[in-house]
Amino acid sequence: MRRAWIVVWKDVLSERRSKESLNALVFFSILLLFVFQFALGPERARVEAALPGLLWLGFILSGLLAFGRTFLVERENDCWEGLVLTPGDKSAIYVGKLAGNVLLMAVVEAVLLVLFAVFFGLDFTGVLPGLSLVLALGTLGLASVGTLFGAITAQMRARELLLPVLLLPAVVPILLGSVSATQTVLLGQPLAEAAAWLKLLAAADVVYLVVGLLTFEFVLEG
Amino acid sequence: MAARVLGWLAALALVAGLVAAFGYAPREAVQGNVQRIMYLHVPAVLTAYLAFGLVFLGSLGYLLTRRPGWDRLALAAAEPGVLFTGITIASGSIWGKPTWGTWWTWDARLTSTAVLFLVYVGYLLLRGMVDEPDRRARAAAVVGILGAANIPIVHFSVKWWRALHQPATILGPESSPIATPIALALFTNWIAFTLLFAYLLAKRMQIARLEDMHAG
Amino acid sequence: MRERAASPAFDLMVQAEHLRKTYGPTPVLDGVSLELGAGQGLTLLGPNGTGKTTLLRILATLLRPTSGSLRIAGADALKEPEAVRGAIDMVGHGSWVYEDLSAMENLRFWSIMGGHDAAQTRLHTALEEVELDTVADQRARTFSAGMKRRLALARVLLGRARLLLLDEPFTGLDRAGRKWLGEFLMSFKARGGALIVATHSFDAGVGVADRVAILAGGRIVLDRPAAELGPDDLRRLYDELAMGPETAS
Amino acid sequence: MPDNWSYVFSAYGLAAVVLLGYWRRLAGRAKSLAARGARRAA
Repeated sequence: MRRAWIVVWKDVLSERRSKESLNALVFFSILLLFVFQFALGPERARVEAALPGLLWLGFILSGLLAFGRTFLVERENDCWEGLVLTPGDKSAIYVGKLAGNVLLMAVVEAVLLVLFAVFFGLDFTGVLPGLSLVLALGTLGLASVGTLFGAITAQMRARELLLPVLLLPAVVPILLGSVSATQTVLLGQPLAEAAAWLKLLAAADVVYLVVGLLTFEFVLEG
Repeated sequence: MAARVLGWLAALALVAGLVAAFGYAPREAVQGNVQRIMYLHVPAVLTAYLAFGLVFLGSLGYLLTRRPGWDRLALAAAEPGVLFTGITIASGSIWGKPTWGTWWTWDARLTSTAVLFLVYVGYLLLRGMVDEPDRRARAAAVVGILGAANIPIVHFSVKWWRALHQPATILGPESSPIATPIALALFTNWIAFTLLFAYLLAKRMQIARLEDMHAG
Repeated sequence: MRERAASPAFDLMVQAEHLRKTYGPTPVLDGVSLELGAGQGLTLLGPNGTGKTTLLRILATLLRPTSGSLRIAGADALKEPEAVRGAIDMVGHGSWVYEDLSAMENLRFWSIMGGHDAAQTRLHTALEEVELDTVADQRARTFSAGMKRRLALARVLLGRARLLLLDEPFTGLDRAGRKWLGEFLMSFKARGGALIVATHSFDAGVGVADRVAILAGGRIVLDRPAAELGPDDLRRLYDELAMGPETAS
Repeated sequence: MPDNWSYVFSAYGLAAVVLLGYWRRLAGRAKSLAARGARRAA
């Protein structure tokens, strides 16, 4: 637990100083907003109808960038070796990296929501509690698989290509569940309407998390 | 040697399967002869699931023992598994054209099979990108395990997602109570496909073992 | 684990037998056997590309040999690498330094990862020892390669490693730096640590060694006590054994 | 309902082509490996 914490501390500190990922991700989100706008045209109704899908498309695309970078910092100065030689349970490193990714995604998601609210004149305040729950469940699932696959592809040639190819089909359930649940929430329906989806998301999160925890040591070995 | 025997058995069973599908099974009343695609479609998808189950087993075995044989099992099962999912999707699509009037609908079974197809194509792509055997085996095993654990999740998510938009599928055996001859023909073809898969698996593992030996 | 280490049976820190590593059909290591006791230093000489780094990485449990056996600190390093990792430290080509953390923060991170005491005073003492205390709060990005290597050695000080593996530790250091590193390694040995230094420049590497081994063509072609070898003998043997077949092939 | 034999045959044909293609590739690889093994033994 202490190890997981120090990994988060290290990554957050590095990120706060370099701001490499965060700056790029926020800028990327703004770009996405423009792309969505141009692709859908100016009609507000169309944006609103497609909103749950657009939001998650934005999250997943930014997530792909974030997950792909997670372990790149460990390649500098061979820090990766140090992590492998760390005695004890390697899943602490996975937990730390996962927490870092969830944090990063949370910031990006908040930025995207604000941008959507401002540029498309939407008001999320009323649905915020429900929306946060859906976002939390969906993000945890995405990041669980993303962190694991990011570690696998970090050591490979063509990693920019391989990560989406592996990740996107694997997280189809998360995408389906999150978009459907987000839709329910945004329509102002009670959260119970989406209970089945929330349960599916939670189950998927647990499965992905357990697989990640158990297999990470084999991935780390490089 | 065992592979050769399996090969002949598979060939025989496939002939029997074709006879059962085209000679023995009757013309279906509602759909007509186009329903005979079912004898290809359903055994293919069942075999694909069997294959991915074996990928899971091989992956798990490799991570636990680090014996290359387990990795060869995973590889040898994944390749035909992808082929069989491909056949499932193609035959489903061809079946769909005269039935629904369109090549592709986002039918639950077709969609989840397509997702699996993509997952395991990614698995094979990953394998192609790592040269070092142990590293390749470990990376592939992790993806293979997650892929298998994901199968039920994909299945349910796609099913519920479709349920929001349209009623259940007409493809597949659960659509209507099946008459005995149809069930028998399905069974014969299922046996035949399983034998064919076993043959391909044995052959592919044999090749992989030879390749490993040559690589040192 | 650590209690057992005190017993004399575990004085043998490294026991490697017939280590082979092949990439495809070509062997990088072709049957390397090696023994090293606690408190002993071994310098591993060999031209670049003869498998020194590969051997070190195998000894560090970062790489699995294709065949052979390896015991480190009495435990089977191939079957249970986790058991020996606490006893090993390594300063390889990379220094394991995070560029955006300060010297102090880097030490803190690795101490906690290694399960050691990360008290501020302890970290500071280690930095003093490697003469980095004046830049303790500066970001590692501003450090020279030599400073990063010293930071890595401070990390070694904080750990409880009983086997230290160094890959070309003398490159990029000036005369004073080499002298300082030599003293550092001697004191590590004096505390009972075992040491393996891989290098291609034997002027620098031999000083700390009790034994000198030459690796060529994936095999150890010479393994002798350093005291038996004068500098001229060594140079002659090295040219003969290591450079000869390399230039011929 | 029309019989649509062409669809049936194209589905089975496609499957046959795919499986046969894979089988032939495997056979080819096995052959070249056997040849390499024989050369090495010689």
